[in-house]
Amino acid sequence: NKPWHDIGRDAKPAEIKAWDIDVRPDFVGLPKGSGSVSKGEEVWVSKCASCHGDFGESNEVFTPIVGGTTAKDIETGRVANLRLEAHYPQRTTLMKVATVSTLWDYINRAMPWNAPKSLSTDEVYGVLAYILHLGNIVPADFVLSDQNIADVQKRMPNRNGMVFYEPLWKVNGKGDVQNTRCMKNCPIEGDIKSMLPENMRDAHGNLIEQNRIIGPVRGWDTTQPPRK
Amino acid sequence: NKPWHDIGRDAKPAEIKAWDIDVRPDFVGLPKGSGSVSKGEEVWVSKCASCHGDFGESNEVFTPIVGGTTAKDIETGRVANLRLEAHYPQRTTLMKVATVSTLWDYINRAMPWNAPKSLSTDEVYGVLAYILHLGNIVPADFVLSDQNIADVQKRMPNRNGMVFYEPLWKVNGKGDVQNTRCMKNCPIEGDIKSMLPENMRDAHGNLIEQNRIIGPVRGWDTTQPPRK
Amino acid sequence: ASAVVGGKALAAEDGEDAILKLPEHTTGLGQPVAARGYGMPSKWESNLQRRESPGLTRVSQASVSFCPLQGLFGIITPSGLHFERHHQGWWDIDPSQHRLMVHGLVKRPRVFTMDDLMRLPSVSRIHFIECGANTAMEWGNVAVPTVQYTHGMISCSEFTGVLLSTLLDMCGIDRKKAKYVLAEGADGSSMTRTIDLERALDDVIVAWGMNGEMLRPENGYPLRLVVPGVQGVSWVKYLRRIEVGDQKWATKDEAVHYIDLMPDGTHRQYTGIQECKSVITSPSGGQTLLDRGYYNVTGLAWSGRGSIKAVDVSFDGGRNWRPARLEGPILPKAFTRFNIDWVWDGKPAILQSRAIDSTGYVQPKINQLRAVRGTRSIYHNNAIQSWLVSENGEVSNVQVY
Amino acid sequence: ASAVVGGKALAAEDGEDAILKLPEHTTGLGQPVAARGYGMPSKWESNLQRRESPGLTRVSQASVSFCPLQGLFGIITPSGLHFERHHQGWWDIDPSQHRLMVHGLVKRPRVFTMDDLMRLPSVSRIHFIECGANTAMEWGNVAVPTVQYTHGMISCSEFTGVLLSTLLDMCGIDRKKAKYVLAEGADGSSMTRTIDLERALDDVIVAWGMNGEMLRPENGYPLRLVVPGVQGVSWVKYLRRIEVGDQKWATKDEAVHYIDLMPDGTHRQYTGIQECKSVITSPSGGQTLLDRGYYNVTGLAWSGRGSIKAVDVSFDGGRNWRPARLEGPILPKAFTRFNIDWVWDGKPAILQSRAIDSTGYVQPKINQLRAVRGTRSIYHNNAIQSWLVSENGEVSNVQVY
Ligand code: HEC
Ligand code: HEC
Ligand SMILES: [Ca+2]
Ligand SMILES: [Ca+2]
Ligand SMILES: [Ca+2]
Ligand SMILES: [Ca+2]
Ligand SMILES: [Ca+2]
Ligand SMILES: [Ca+2]
Ligand SMILES: [Co+2]
Ligand SMILES: [Co+2]
Repeated sequence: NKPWHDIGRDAKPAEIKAWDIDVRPDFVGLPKGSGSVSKGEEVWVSKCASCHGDFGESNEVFTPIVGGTTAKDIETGRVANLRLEAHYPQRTTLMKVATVSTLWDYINRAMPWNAPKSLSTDEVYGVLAYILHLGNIVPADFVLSDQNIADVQKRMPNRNGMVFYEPLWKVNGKGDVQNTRCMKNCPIEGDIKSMLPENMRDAHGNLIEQNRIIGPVRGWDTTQPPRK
Repeated sequence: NKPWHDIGRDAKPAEIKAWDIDVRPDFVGLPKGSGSVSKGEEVWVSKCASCHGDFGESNEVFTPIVGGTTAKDIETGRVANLRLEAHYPQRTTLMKVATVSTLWDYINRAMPWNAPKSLSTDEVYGVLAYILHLGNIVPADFVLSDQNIADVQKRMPNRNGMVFYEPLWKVNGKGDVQNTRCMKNCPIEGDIKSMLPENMRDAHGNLIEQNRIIGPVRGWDTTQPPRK
Repeated sequence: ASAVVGGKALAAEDGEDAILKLPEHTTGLGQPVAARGYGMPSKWESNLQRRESPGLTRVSQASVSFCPLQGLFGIITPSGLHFERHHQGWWDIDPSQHRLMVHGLVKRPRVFTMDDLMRLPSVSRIHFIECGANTAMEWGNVAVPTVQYTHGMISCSEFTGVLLSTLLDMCGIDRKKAKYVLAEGADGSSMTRTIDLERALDDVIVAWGMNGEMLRPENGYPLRLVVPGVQGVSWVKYLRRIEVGDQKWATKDEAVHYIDLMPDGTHRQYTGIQECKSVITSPSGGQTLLDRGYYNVTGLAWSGRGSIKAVDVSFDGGRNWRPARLEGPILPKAFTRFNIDWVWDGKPAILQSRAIDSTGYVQPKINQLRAVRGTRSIYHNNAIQSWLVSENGEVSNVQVY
Repeated sequence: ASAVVGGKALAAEDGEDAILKLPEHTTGLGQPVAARGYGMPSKWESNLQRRESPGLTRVSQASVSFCPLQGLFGIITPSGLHFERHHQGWWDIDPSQHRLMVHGLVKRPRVFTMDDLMRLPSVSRIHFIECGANTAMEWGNVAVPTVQYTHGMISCSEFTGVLLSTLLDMCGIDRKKAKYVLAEGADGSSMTRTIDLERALDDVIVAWGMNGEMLRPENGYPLRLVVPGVQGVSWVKYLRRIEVGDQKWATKDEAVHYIDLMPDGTHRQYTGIQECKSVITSPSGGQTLLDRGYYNVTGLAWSGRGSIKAVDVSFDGGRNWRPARLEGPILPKAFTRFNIDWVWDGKPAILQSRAIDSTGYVQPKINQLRAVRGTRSIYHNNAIQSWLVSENGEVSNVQVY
């Protein structure tokens, strides 16, 4: 043992219990409990809807939680609206999330945003059941519980939508895109493909006030049109 | 020429003149002018004495300017009171300074402390004459000028007191003191030669308030006696 | 095509007033020492602030403030300007009440106070932290005007703390079963992120120090994880818990965000590495050159996979390149400052920088990235940045490849 | 001999309230990003301030504030805690009106604005700055309680600016006659210092940047000289003028101060180099160990003549020594952070550190210094520092050799 081996103290079971709140995709960590869609709707209306909208559709404080998934997606486990061709304007939580445990865990640890960790276990089950119901993943009379959540997982619309891409997870991986170190007469298309729209010139405030008053350059005075 | 060669602009003669105020030991930079001890006394009394004392003896805002030099020193050019054996309690400016130019230059650039560069050239000559007179380097009727300052230099009490020690001036010099890298059973005297006097424990404020409230240590609570 | 008047002091015949008339600070007495026991920048520097990008987020406690790279020097980011990213707001936590728990697949689950942690053997290392979403707004078209908004979700500091491996060793991890650790924060979001054990046992630091002092509250005071080379969201702030486990956790921020949408509609999950990247910080978008002539073009390069080997700069939109001077120290998973000489002749020019890291990886062009990953990936945009210098001296954000 | 109670969390049977009762920051919503466009340290860190040493000087505008080394980490000094030394107070100068003049033995005397200077090719380098009078109070007997006051006239930062050699080249120095330069500040004291030309053409920087942002007002905003390895007084703040000449200037601060009084009554003049030195910063004087057992003993080493090669630490007052771990980066004329393991058995112990630099120079003991230089030298005390750990856990400043 190193000379510092005994610094710190043993954690007590009750302490581990108090903090070990995470729930994994295999449901390790999920506490026993249950909550119905209707119980969840009550929680939602009183504690969630003000920020996320009555149907989880609000874009007011965050991207919508619900929307963009179909019965077909629930069948395939792939959200079709995520495909480029779909031109679907948004990516809601239910479109993206592959693992129902993620929602349970996150609501339990962080929501409501201004009172995180204030929900009871059964309230978390319930409000998650309500969200799943808004996405037509469970029926209106559903009671979500630790017993049936693994079945619900099998209906998550994007459950097959995730790819583990190791080269960007490992420090010593090799990325999928790189350049070559050409130094002279390199092949380029060369023309300007995109530039800041004229009406965005002032969208970030007056840039002269975001640059130093001395030095080799000044910020643009965006209250004025570009210099001639 | 480097591509940045023309950045900046030429300095104009009047600009160089405005800023090039330094006076060297060989009196390069010294402007023409003069001032008597009595004129200097007037300046001193109105603009200097409040900080440095009527006779440059004050310890109130800074170490005394005058004191500790003798007629003998003026002869030898070495201030005897600087010797260890003298046990002289202070080191005044006149005891240390070897070059009269230093005083002219400094008074001209920095004094009075709260109104630097406000003296006229003749006032600088005068007030310096007064200081030199306080040190018995020049007589009471002396008029210091650019013409006679080189003679005064020959009477500076510590004019021969400086040694140029190159090894501490050059980065690649070799110092006069160093240790050996003994690792085991090194020769030491070992006993504690000096420690903080008990009555100084609180002299720098309460040290518990000068150390972080977490970490491996705390500061001493110097409102309390040492712990048992 | 004349540029902004300025820069050069215009001297009247005798000379400039700035020289001939001595200013108050040359003829007066200034302020005392310790007038400010903890100092602040000059009042003349107040333009450089961290700022939000209007419209990017809808609530400022789940948002980002960007670091003003356009005005910074060297490789150390002033802690007062460190970019911020919070998911449920920041706190100034009482450090004497803060605890770190390490548990899960370990022999001895343990609790540490800050006093305990700060007694342990520590390391001090300079590393960059970059949000995985840095430069996100540019996956599609040009969206924001300045380098503060294109690249400002990054900072670089000297971190001090105990290696996570030291703590895991003390707790005795179950080497047979353990494969991942979960890091969890103590703020409202209780941010949780999976880190693979190989990484956790390598150079991950449980840090309290940042640039010589304690972490700032906005950056996780009193304790945060430092995961060199990996996106900022894994650098869990207000760190309260490390659990050792045998499966990835798929937490909200690794199952709903920080996942990369590919053209086929799949998402890449667990893509944490910040690949080699660089950007010219001056001159850069939203700035105006004062004049024609010489400029020291300067910028930053970094790689999550190692150290910077070279940075090339082009002034003609990528046709021709010259290697830049690299300032030291050149450290793994840290900023490297580069500089290169340039004489602006008053004609339009397109400036780009391209970094190469110690693995030989060459920073890609945006079209190369898009060819594989499409335009909707959000995260991990490490494309070459282009700045157009127009005849009027204005520098604008453009895409050229 | 029991030490301070503290450090370890004392858990009640079920566990600690700090864990079982979730704090407000875990159950609430925190503050928004950019709540502070320029951030500050945690309110819990307010004990770490720069401070004057009572009685050392009589007026605070010609004084020094000391850096709280006892609480710092790594090698970067937070700019807000950088030590201060002013001779006529500090100013916050309008940088657009600031000028630098280079003249004297040059072909082309020139004037530069900040705009001009900041266009020039720049370097960024990490260097320590130490006042020549650092540790002055300890030439005789122990006089002050903590490392803040014994060693706090030192800081280390990343500086950015143009090499002085670049400016001198632009002005065309008269290579035959030129031997020295004079650097002059724009404050009331118009601080002037002679620098030999060899040094001026080597690694001296005309700097505007410090730790990524502009210099702080207390440290010379907008321009100061950086003279690596040389005492701080030569790092002229508010730099307004460089004159090239052929003689030393013997200015007030090189003829009346910053001269070393030898036992024979002579003064050594022009002794600018800060020789190799080190100090243990934690545990250090005025601190109390919380408990027996393991400590990570940590400190700083530096040399004005090169880089740090090794630091040895003794726990028995210099009888036996062990080499410490050095943290990177190890850079010339910069801080090097060292750490070493120590288990305190509750008995009295005397801690010392001893640095060795790349020239092979070994940091001396105070009696070795005194044997040559006496006790009245004031400046350039680079002696080994001793800290006594008493049975009660208190650490005190002592002299042992
Ligand atoms: C005061 C506003 C507010 C309230 C009330 C609130 N939320 Fe949220 N919610 C947010 C914000 C803001 C986020 C995004 C947080 C972030 O950036 O990490 C969020 C995120 C979420 C997410 C994750 C969405 C995603 O795609 O990342 C879920 C699920 C969620 N909330 C559910 C709930 C539930 C259930 C409740 C009530 C029990 C609730 N919220 C109450 C503001 C709120
Ligand atoms: C308001 C106070 C004040 C006034 C008025 C003042 N001085 Fe000073 N003087 C000081 C201080 C403080 C210092 C030390 C400055 C430093 O630390 O660099 C000093 C330093 C000096 C020194 C250098 C002493 C040394 O050993 O370094 C000389 C010479 C001097 N003053 C002369 C004068 C003269 C001549 C005048 C008037 C024309 C004058 N002073 C007016 C406060 C004052
Ligand atoms: Ca768990
Ligand atoms: Ca001159
Ligand atoms: Ca906002
Ligand atoms: Ca011009
Ligand atoms: Ca004072
Ligand atoms: Ca104990
Ligand atoms: Co993020
Ligand atoms: Co000094």
